[in-house]
Parts: sequence; structure tokens; C-alpha cells
Amino acid sequence: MKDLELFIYPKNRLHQTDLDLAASLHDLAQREIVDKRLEFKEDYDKLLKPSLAKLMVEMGLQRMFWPESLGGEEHNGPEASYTVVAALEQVGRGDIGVSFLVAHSLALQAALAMRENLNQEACARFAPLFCEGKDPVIVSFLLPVFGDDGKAPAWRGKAFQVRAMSKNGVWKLEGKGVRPTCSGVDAQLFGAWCAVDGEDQPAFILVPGDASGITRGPEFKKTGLAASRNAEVNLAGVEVPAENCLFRGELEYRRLLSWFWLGLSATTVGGLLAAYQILKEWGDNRVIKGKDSVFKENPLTGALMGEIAQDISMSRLLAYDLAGILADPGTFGDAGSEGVNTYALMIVHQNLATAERAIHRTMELMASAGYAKEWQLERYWRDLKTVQCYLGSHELAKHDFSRWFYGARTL
Amino acid sequence: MKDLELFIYPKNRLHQTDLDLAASLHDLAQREIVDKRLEFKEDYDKLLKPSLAKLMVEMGLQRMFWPESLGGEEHNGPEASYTVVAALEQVGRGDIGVSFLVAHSLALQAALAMRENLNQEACARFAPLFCEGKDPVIVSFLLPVFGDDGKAPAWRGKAFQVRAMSKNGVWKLEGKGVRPTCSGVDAQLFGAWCAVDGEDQPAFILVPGDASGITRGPEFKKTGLAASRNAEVNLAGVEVPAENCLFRGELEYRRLLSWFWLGLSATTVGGLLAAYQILKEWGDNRVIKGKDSVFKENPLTGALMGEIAQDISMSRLLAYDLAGILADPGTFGDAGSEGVNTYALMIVHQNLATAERAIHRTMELMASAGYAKEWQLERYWRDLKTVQCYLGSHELAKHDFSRWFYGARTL
Amino acid sequence: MRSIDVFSRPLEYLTPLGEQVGEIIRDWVEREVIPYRRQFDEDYLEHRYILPPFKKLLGEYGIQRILFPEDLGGWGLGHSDYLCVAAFRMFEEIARADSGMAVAFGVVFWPLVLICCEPHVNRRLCEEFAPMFTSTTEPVFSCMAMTEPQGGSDIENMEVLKGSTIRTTAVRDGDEWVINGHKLWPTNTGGVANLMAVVCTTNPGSRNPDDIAIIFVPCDIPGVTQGPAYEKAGMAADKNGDIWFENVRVPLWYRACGPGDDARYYGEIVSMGNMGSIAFAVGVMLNIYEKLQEYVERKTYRGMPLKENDAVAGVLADFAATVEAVRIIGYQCARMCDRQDLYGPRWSPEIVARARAHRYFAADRALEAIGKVMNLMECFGADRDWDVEKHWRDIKMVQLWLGGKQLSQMEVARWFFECETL
Amino acid sequence: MRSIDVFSRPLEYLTPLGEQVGEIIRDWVEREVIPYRRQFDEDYLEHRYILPPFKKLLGEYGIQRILFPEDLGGWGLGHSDYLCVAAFRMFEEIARADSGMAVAFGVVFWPLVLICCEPHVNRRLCEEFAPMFTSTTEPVFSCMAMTEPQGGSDIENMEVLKGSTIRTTAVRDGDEWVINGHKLWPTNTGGVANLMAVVCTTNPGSRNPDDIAIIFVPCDIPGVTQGPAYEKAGMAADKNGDIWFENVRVPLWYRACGPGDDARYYGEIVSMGNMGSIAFAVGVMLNIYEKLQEYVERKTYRGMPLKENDAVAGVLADFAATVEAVRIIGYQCARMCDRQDLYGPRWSPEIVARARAHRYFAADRALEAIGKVMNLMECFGADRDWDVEKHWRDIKMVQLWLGGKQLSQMEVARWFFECETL
Repeated sequence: MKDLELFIYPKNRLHQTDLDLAASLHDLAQREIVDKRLEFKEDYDKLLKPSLAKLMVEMGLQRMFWPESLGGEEHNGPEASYTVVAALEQVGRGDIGVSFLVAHSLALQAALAMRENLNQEACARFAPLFCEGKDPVIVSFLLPVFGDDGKAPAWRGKAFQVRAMSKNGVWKLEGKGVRPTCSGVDAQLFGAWCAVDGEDQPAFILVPGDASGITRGPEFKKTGLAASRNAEVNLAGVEVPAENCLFRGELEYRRLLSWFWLGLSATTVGGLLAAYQILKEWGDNRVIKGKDSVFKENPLTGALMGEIAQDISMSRLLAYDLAGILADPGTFGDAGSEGVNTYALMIVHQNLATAERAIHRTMELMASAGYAKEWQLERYWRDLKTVQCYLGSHELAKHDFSRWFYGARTL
Repeated sequence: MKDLELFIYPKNRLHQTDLDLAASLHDLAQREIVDKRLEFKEDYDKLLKPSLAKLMVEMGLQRMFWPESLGGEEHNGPEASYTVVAALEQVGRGDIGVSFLVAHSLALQAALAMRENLNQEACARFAPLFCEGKDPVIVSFLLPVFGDDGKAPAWRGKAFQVRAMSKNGVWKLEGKGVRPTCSGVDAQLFGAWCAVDGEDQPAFILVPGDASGITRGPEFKKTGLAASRNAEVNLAGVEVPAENCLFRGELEYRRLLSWFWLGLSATTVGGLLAAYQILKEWGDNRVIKGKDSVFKENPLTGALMGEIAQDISMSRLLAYDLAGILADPGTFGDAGSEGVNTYALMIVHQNLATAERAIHRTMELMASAGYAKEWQLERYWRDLKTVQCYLGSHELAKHDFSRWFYGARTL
Repeated sequence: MRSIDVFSRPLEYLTPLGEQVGEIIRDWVEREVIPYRRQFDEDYLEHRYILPPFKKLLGEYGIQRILFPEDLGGWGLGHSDYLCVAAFRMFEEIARADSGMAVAFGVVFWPLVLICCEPHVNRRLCEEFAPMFTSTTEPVFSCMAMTEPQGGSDIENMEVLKGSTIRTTAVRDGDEWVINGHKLWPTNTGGVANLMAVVCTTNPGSRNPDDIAIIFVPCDIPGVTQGPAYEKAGMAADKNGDIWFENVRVPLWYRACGPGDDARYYGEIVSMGNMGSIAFAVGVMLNIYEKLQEYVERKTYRGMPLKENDAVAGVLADFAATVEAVRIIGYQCARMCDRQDLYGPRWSPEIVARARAHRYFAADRALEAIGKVMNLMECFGADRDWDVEKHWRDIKMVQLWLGGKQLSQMEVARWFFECETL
Repeated sequence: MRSIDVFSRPLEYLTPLGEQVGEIIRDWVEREVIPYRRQFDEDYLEHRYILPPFKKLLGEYGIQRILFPEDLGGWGLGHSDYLCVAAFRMFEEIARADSGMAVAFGVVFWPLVLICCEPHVNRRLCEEFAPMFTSTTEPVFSCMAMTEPQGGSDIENMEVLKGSTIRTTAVRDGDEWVINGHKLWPTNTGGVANLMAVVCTTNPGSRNPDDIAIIFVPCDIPGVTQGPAYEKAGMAADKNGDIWFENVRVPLWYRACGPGDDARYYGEIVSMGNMGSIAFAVGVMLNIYEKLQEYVERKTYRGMPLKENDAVAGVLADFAATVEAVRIIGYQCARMCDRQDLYGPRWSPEIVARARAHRYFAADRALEAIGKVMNLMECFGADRDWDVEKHWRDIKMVQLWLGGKQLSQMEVARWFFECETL
């Protein structure tokens, strides 16, 4: 892990517990994922699910925010943002898909159990699932998408995938061919940002995966993120109790997303750090132009390696900048404020775009070793591109930026 | 200035004095430079020199680091890095060239008068020039360059422009057709990183602009930075006393550069903030496609405006990240350590490249208003590109990155 | 050192005339322009230094005549099917020295295309204006007055706005047009132009193509006023300014092609403008190639010429690859505009869209490549003495004109993806 | 929806045969490949699904014969001056469905170029191998065995290393070559190939071009062993593996062109490999264009098709402009390889450098453009069902092979800037 310390991060803002957690996660990711990759490849049952269980249950990532009284670790101050980054960098270095799932869980925890905005009722209802079970709880979101079949109600130009109506203390949900953010096959809990029939205000509703009326399609083939076995989900008259509606406000919704994007920003850095280690080994050992020239000492390949390091460095700084912003709502505003949320979206897009470029270049440097599965680089390339696609269109995100910075209103 | 607050920076790390200074500089830059531009254009005597005097002397930027006992303000702890960024953002918003000159001065002050590494002798010798005079002291550096005529001694692949030899307590300097980093026409003080005849260790020597043996060529025409009237400088047997050699070590040299690059990073952000304000006005008022569509509300131009805001946001975060790194040597190492220096070089390159892209795009959005002098945008474009050129080749910088991150040794 | 002729272009498209004129211009450029061009850059207001070489090229060599029919003293290039490829070569050669001059040169011919080229030769106007260009050894300049203060690039956005925002009016009064309005930004204004083609409306607010009129106006008639040249970031040799038309009277038959056809053939102005823009970018890059060769050969790094450093060579390669690409695309664009029998009419939305795509792709790439070269040259990249910075400033304008990038994108998307409401 | 044929290419270069075969392949692709290609993607080890369509195209339609002289049962394309343009069209069509298949297809002909094309037709080898391809309706594959374990792209770096690092040896023993060595990564290995051309040295460590030998080796003779196919990020239809040669014996006259000429004409392998790579990129982009049209038409945004949103249209335009550019460059590259009378021999360092420049420029642009399309399509961009992600994975390899980007840059810099020591 010493090599990763070459990439500066605000160690002076992290607690010793964060550093210790990161070190443990580093070792676990190495032992349980990286070292087993050549043997198990992308096998879900043999590799990914067990390591997810270790992270979520043994290491306790799925208990992090919940109140101690409910079995959680109550690490739920805003400064937990640093913990999230320190942790997910390491998890992402092991496997982007696994880290992607953990980021879902942490975002939901932050939305419900953050000290300043603790949702007592929801915590009491959902914490036990996370704190008492021996299996990892896979959380997935059902969010509005950019581009639909023209029939769904819209929100900021995006189309809701799920509609809800409230009656007699029960929410009833409808959604056909809904595309979850992850794990349509496996998720135990879906968080849906729903259009509410007859009302302007949407609702964020938690739906247990085994609720009656939920059916799941076959697993998609996709370019990456093997840990997220995704599938379409259909909700036909699914009923959940009123308490499952966690919030109705955009502030809370944006808060959830800010923490989610923080996790993805850190996950991306993790992928970049993995690429760095693979490239470093290549640069140390590959000999080119006959016998006398080591790869990293060639002025052209050495310069490109330097450029890649620059990209990684900037990404890591920015992920921690976002942590710093979320850690101090007094200065920067609530995680759900428009400004902070805009920054979260900018940084996650920035990091994913940087990662795309940097890993592309790493592959170019490694030529056929770059795309051979044996060298393990290509999976970070596929996985991070998939995260970027699932994050959503950069064009649409830019409209959000314009709303904040220029006061655009109709985009 | 309120609009600039949309771009988040670590306000929680800045002192009130920094914020006050920034506010004053904002107003001064507006009043003395931006508002007078259409009248005076790039006139050195009527516009640029007077505003430089106001900044350096009246506002005291050239006294900032020096000990109080010598007439300075002794704001010379590492946390002054935040002050430098807060100040030069605002100066750069007014004029990149003026800010470029101030950055030279601040870097020299930091190298000599920083609390931890105070050079008593040098301070006593040079502080009065800065603290007692009524004119701005223009500092210029004579640094090694990438690519020479094949005859100069080399250092890390760069060619020294000045050679020095020490004899009887006197340094004698030689350099023909030397290209200063700025102000060959006007500089009162040249700081030269010299090859020393017969020794491996270079020397950083301060040369008064009026020393005997110094001649200056005619002013260059160049693409930007009107405030830096540059010219070749010849040093023919220039003699300076032994004390003018400020240091011989790479550590000190890198420390100077780290602070210099911090200043340039912030200057760049200033240019970006200026571009933002120009674009914002354009976006608010320009009507396209006939009558009904305001520029910022068009999905395509609105998205591009958002992308530009993203670039500006990231640059501002990174400039302050560098300030944060320099502010805490206990955590990150001395400003002259290889790691911190590498980060300074990465961030200044990153910001200048980002600025190039962002301002290019701003011009594209404003079409002919982008290159008409009247709209004032184009000078930031020319100025920042010139700063980038003077900073040096990115290819060579990447070799430095590779040395740090991959242990490349021969690049 | 390798010559600038090493870069690929489709040799099949070249014609003896085009190549011959290209050689003449190269010679002129090397003797009359390159040695003095740094002076030209300061000469944006007066054109004291810029005019004499133009007198030689346009007037004395007579190149200003080339579009007109041979029997009217021209060279008949308007009738040929190799006009654009020949023009491409000429533009490249001039832009190599100064793309501002290349623009000023190109615009001499731009409005004349409307009256000199098949299938819309306007014989009567050719006869009317040919003497202006053929009977003198003084340089004669044209200009294409399109943009208006309120509209930005609305005029260029013909497919969407259909001329509905044009405010310069042409009102019929007997056998004359009476023109009133205000145009800005056209090349060769600021007092340079002798003849203008003015885009007017005969019915303000109308979206009927018949109401768009392109009318020729000699600049020395009463009611035409030109303002001084603007100060710009570059392109000193391309003067831009305001023009005011106040009850300007010209004969009815000064209209270029007639109702409907003026709007239709306006597309040709756009296609050819885009084609020419690529040539300017290529010319500029050819000169930067020369400069760069000299730089990386003369400067050393660790005792070897800079170019022997692999990292430097990577930048050199990227630059060369960009020139290769842009030049090939440019010649293909020119050929497409020439061979309407194969590729379709150059005023069609299809060809307009293609030419816009080629242009903005090329300009973006060129600018990116030149920016990297400047950085490689460190302070010399920003130095007037190495000329690269001048090209960089100039070529930025090539990227921005003709309605800017976004308008181009919309036209490209509209054609290739059949968008209907953009 | 617009057809994929809207993108520009130089119509002057097309030939009836090339276009006709192109149409045949388009038909084959639409019936035999596109409906099944998602299965192919899982079939990298077995090629159970991939082989039958190849049997039809190569064997039954007989396209595997095209290079051989007509009197030997071929179609004589090796003798033509339009081979590369025709190949470009064929590659585009196949890559539109599956660029892995396009590569496997292209490599059938790659080594045969050395014996079937002027000025180095090896009549005796043509006679020897033509029946293998012409007398069967089973598909027959070739392979070009170059890369070795220790060397990475050293083999491709012929100009610098001059074969000095080649470790696969060919030792003369009477009237036979005895070949020993280990190659990896060639297309159509992993058990696919029937015939290989093997780059050997007759004198290890030598920099004398006479010592580089390209020797044909039928794959079924003793001593040739092929390993299983590698697992890669994409291009399932292009099997890559190891080959070991252990005292493999072939007649002396199985050497392709002879001492000196093997090294010389190896440049042709490189030029044409680069040309083909551009075609693969274009084919892929043509299919993405189809998919994208469907996507932005079908999906809506605020009640309108996605494509009517200006921001989306901007991405669409950039994609279309990239396809325009890359396709034009690719066809010019192919033409340059065809018309050696105009452009010079395609094995010359000049043409090799140009082709490398065209290829890496094109591949970089394509990849960038495709990445943006994927992001626009959000989760559907990463989805196997929309096929874009498959193309993206595949085309990355096109960018990386043939020695990778850095080697290309060095060759380009070396030629355009006369670097001597890179």
C-alpha cells in the first residue's frame, strides 16, 4: 500500500480509524479479490458474492451509519465522508462492481441515518436488516432516466420509471421494464424515486425485493460490473406501508445522490490506483527496442506514464475535495443543497471521464497485454465505463451545472 | 463578487484577513484594470504599471513575507499559501500578466522569508528594496530551458542559460541571449539558477537589474502578457557579492518553484473566473434563433456553458488543494520535497490545460465576440496560453511526474 | 528538411491549372509576404503594407479575373469542374504565409460564385462587373455582407430561420432596389471592398425563400458607409467593420440569381466557405510544420536535436498525423463541391451539412494540434518571431466564423439524423 | 432513417467489382451474422457459431479465392490496382456486424499479398497454395505469425531493429528450412489457421535484411503446435494464441519473396494492415450510426424524440463528423496503397508512415466518438443488447495492435521529421 501513498490525499483530515479501515480493506481486497482473479475470473458465486459478504458483514460496511442502539456503528457525522472515500478507494481497487454495490448501501445509510437528519422511524424499520443479518444486503435504486418511451411522467427532463399512489396508509407502485441502477437479479431492497399520481411532489420509497408483485427479468449481458447482476424489474401493484416512503423532498433526494456520487468518485479512484499498480509493474519490467531500454525510462512511454499519474493524482484530490465539502455543511451547505449536489455531480463525472482517458492510455501503453484478461487491466476499463453509463449522460448533467452557475431555468 | 462564490473553495481554511484581502483585490482589479481596459487597452504605462504599483506597494503584496523588523508584514507561515491563492485569483481576474509578475515576487519572498527557512542574511539584504521603495519591484527568473543551442551545460535535460563562477567572494555570471521568465525590459531583480563552473551543484543567484555587464535586447512581440515586457538579457561578466547566492540546493530551488507554481495556478483560476463573468453576461442577454431563445436556455449552448463551469470549478478546487498541501508541511512534506514539488507542477499544468480548453470553448460560444478585443475575453485566452508556454513543455513535466511515481531515473 | 509538399492529398483530383497557379502563388508568398508578414500583423487599421503584395497578385498577375468567362477577360474557372480543388491549393499557399490574407483573397471570389458558376451564370452581371476586375492592375476586393447586429449567426442559419430575421431591406422602386440596413463583420470591409453582395429581405419577417434577395452593390455609390476596422485577436489582413446602407439604389437586375434562387444558391456560399476554411487551416499547419522542423532540428536536448527525443517525437507525430488527416478531408470536401455530377449540387442541405462537418472537425483538430506545438516550443511558442502564435490566433477565427461551431453541429445533426425542430 | 451509405467517400475510387462484392457481403452480414452476433461474442473458445457463416462467405461464395490469379481458380484481385479500395469496402461491411470477423476475414488474405501481388508474384507458391483455397467450399484461414514472447512489438519495429530481435530461426538443411521458435497473438491462431506465414531469422541477431525470412508453413505438418485461444476483452471472432515450431520442415522455396525482398515487402503487410484497421473502425461506426439513429428516434425527452434536443444533437453531430472524417481518410489510405504508380510503393517507409498516421489518427477519433455515444445512451450504452459496447470493446483492440500507438508515432515522426535515432 506504500506505493499508493505517493498519491497525495488529505491525510491530515482523516482519523486514525479511517486510515486503519483503509489498510484493512486494502489487504482484504488484495487477498479476496485481486489475488483470486485469475482463478475465479468474474464468477459471481465463487468470487464476488463472498467478498461482498466479507466487506459488508465482516468488515461492517453495511452497519456503518446506523445508530448504535440498532446494532450499527453510528459513524454518522458528516465527516464520515472521509471514511467513505478512504474505504471505497480500497474496495474499488479490488473490484469496481463490488464497490459500486457498497456505494449504494452507504448512500442509503447516509440518507437515513446521518446524525443531523436522522430518520428515526426509517432507521428502526430498516437498520435491523443491515445490522442483524449475516448476508450482505444489496441495495439498488430505481431512478428517472434520460430518454423514455414518451409515456412516463417527467422530472427535470428525466422520465420516472416508477409511479406510486398512496391510499389508506399504503403505497401502491407500478413500473414496467424498470431498469435498476444495479443488481436487478439480486437486490433485497429497491429505493425508488417515484412520480406520485396526482401530485407534483415525487416520493422516495423503499421496496423490499421480495414484495409481492415484483418480478425480475433475465440477467442482462453488459460490458462490465459483473458484481451487479442486473435485470429489468417489473412492479405490478406492489404494496408497501406508508413508512417505506422515506422522503418526498428534493433536498433529501439530492442528499442521497450526493453521498452516492461521493462513493462512485472514490470507487473510480480505486480503479485508477489499480491501473497504476499494473502499469508500474509493466513499466519496471518491460523491455523495448531490443535489450537496453526499460519501458518507464523511454522518453515517450515514460511521459505517457507521467500523464497517467497526473490524471490519477487529480482524481484522488477531487474525490477528497468532495469529502471535504460534505464533511462541513456549516461552510458549504447541506449535502442536499443545490450547490453541494452540483459539485458532487461534477466531481463524479470529472473522475469517470479522467479514468476513461487514463485507463485508455494505460491500455495503449500495454498493447495486447492491455486487453488480455490475464493482465487484469481491461476489467477496470469495462467496469468504469459501465459506471459512467449508469451514472447518466454528461450532457444532461451539464444542464444541472448550468442551472447552478448561470441560473438557467428551462433546460 | 457574489457570483464567484458559486465556485466552491475551502473557505473554512482561510482566515478572515485572506477573505478581506481577496475582496479588496477584487474591487481594485475591477476598478483599476477591468473597467479601464476599453480605454487603455494593453497600454503598459497608463494601465498596467500603475495597477502593478497599487497592488505591490499600496496593497503591500511585495511586503507580504518579509520580517516585520525589516518593514515586511511577516505573513510567512506555510498557511500563507491560502493567502497567495486568494489574492492571485483576484489579481488574475483583472489581468493575467500583472498577476504573473506578482507571482514572481511572492515566490521569491516565500523562498527567502518563509518562517521555517528564513534566510536572515538575504532578507536583510533584499527586504528593504521591497519594503521601503515606492515602486513595484519587478522580479524575473533566469531558468534552464528545454532545448538549447547544444553548448550549454544541462540539468535534468534542461539547459542552463547562465553560468557562474565564484572567486574571492564574488560571483561572476555569464549568459548570452538569456530569455527571462518575464520582464526582460523592466525587471529590477533577476533570480538565476546557474551552472557553476567546475562544480556539479548549481547556484541560485540574485542579480540586480542595474548591475554592470547586464544589457537588454529590444522588447519581444509575443502573443500575450502585455504586463511582462520581455526581452533577451545578456550577462557579460556580471559581478555580484557572495551573499547574492541565495542557495545551492535543489530542495530550495524546488521550494521556490512550488510557490511560483502555486501563484500561477491561482492566476489561471482568476482568468477562468473572468471568462465566467463574461460568458454569464453573454448567456443572459444573447438571443438566438430569432426572438424567443436566450443563449443559456438553449440545450446545446447551455450544456457547453455547464461544461465550462465544471472546468472552472475543478481548477479552483485544485489550486486550493495545492495551497492545502503547501500549508501543512508536517503532513505532506516540505514545499521543496520532490513529492510536493511534483504536485505543484501537476496542478499548474492541469489548470493551464483546463483553462485553455475552457476559454477556447467560451470563445466558440461567443463566436466573433470571442475574438473581438471589445469583449475582453480574447486577452485571457492569449495571456494564459503565454503563461503555459513560459511554464514549459508538458512533455518534459511529465518526465518529472514519472520520476516521482514510477521511479524513472534516466528521463 | 522535408518540403511542405510531403503531406497527402488525392493526386487524382489535381489539375494542371490549379497546380500552376499554386506554384505562382508560392513564389509570390515567399518573395512578397513571408519576409514582411510580421509587419502586416500590426497593420490592421491601415493596410499600408498589406495592399502592395495584393496589387501584385490580384491586379498585376490578374488572379482577380479567374472566375469570369474567358470572353469577358476572365480565365473561365467559374465554368470548370475543378474550381474548388484549385481554390483549395491557392488558399493553402496563401494561408501558409498569412491566413488573413488568404481570407481576404478568397472573399474576392466568394460573391462572384453566385454569378459566374453553372448552372446559375448571370451573364448580364458578369458583363457588368467583369471590367471592374479585368481592366485594372489595381487589386479589387469583394465582400459578402451577411451578419447583422441583432442576429449573430442567424443569417447563416438559413435552414431554420429561412431569412425571417433579416432586417436589411430591399424595396423595389421602379426599376431599382432601394436598400436600407446595417451589416457587420464581413471580410474586406473597413473600406477595403469595391463590390458587395448584400443579403436582404424584400419582405421583413417572411419565411418565404422568394423574399431573400442577394443584391450586388458597388461600394462607391451614395448611401454606402463603411466604418473603421475592428480590433481583433488576429487576422490583421482581414479587415472587418460595419456597413450602413441608407437608401442605396441599384438596378433591379443587380440581384444575383432571382427569387428563390438567391436563397437556394446561398447554400453554395456556405459550402464553399467551409471548404475554404479547411484550406486556411491546412496552409497554416504547413507553415507550422516548416517552423517546427527548424525548431526541433536546431534546438538540442542532451546533445541531440530535440526531435530525437521520443517524447518530442510523439508530439511531432501527432502534428503530422493531424495535417495528413485534415488535408485529405479538405481536398475531398473541395472535390465534392467541384463534382456536382457525382456528389450532388453543392448548395443542397446534404453537401452543406457535409462541408460544415468537415470544416468543424478539421478546425477543432488543427487548433488542438497547434496548441500542443506551441507548448512544446515553450516561450518560443508564444513568440512573434517564430510565427506559430500568429497562426494560432488567426486560425481560431477560422474556427469561429460562418456561424460558429454550434450552428454547424445543428446542421450536421439535422441532416444525418433527420432532426426536425433544432 | 437514413441508410449507412450516407457517409462520404471518394466515389472516383470505387470499382464495380468492389461494390458488387460489397453488396454480397452486406446481404450475407444481414442474414448470417447480425441476427446471431451476440452469441458469437460468447464463442471465443469454440467458434461453433462463428464458423458456419464463414464457410458460406469464404468457401461457398468463394471469396477466399479472390487474390489468386484467374488461371489458378482465383479472381485475380492481386493483380488489380483496386485491391485495397475493394478490401476496404468488404472490411467495412463485415466490421459493421462484427469487427472480429472482419479481422479474421482480412487475415485470410494478409500473408497471401506477399505471393499474389505485383511486382512480387511468386507464381510457384501461388500454384502450390491456390488449390488449398480454391478447391474446397470449407473456409480456409491464413495467419501472419510475427510477434514473439520476448519482443512485444519489436517485429513490427522493422525500421529500427531490422529484425535483430527475432528469435524464431529458419536454418537451411539441404533443400529444406528447419524452423524453431515461439510466436504469439497472431489472428486466426488458436487452431483456426490452415496456412501461416512465419517471420523468421536465418541469422539470429543480424541486422542484415537478407537474413529476415518470411516462410509459409501449412499448419498441419509435424512440429507445429497451436495453443488455445486467449481470453480477451473483446473480438471473440478473432482467435489469438501461441504457436510453437519444433523442427518444422518446409521446402526452401516456401520462402515468400527471397532474401532482402521478404524484409522489403514486409512494409506492405504493415501498410495494408493499417489500411484495414481503419476500415474496421469505419464499419463499426456505421453500425453504431444505425443503432444510434434508432435510439434517439425511439427514446423521448420532454415528449420529443431525443434527437430533437439540441444538446443531444451536438453529440450526434460530432459522431457524424467523425465518421465522415475517418471514412474519407480511410479510403484515401486504401487508394494510396492501390495506386503505387501515383503514390509510390506501398512498402516504402513513406507509405508505411502515412498509413500508420492515418490509422492511429482514425482509431483515436473513433474510440473517443464511440465512448461519447455510449455515455449518451446511459445504461443502454453498456448493454449487450444495443451492441454499441461490443463495438467499443472490439475497436479498442484495433487501436492497440500492429505495435500499438507509440510505435506508430515513432515511425510517423521518423519519416515526417527525419529523425534518426528514435
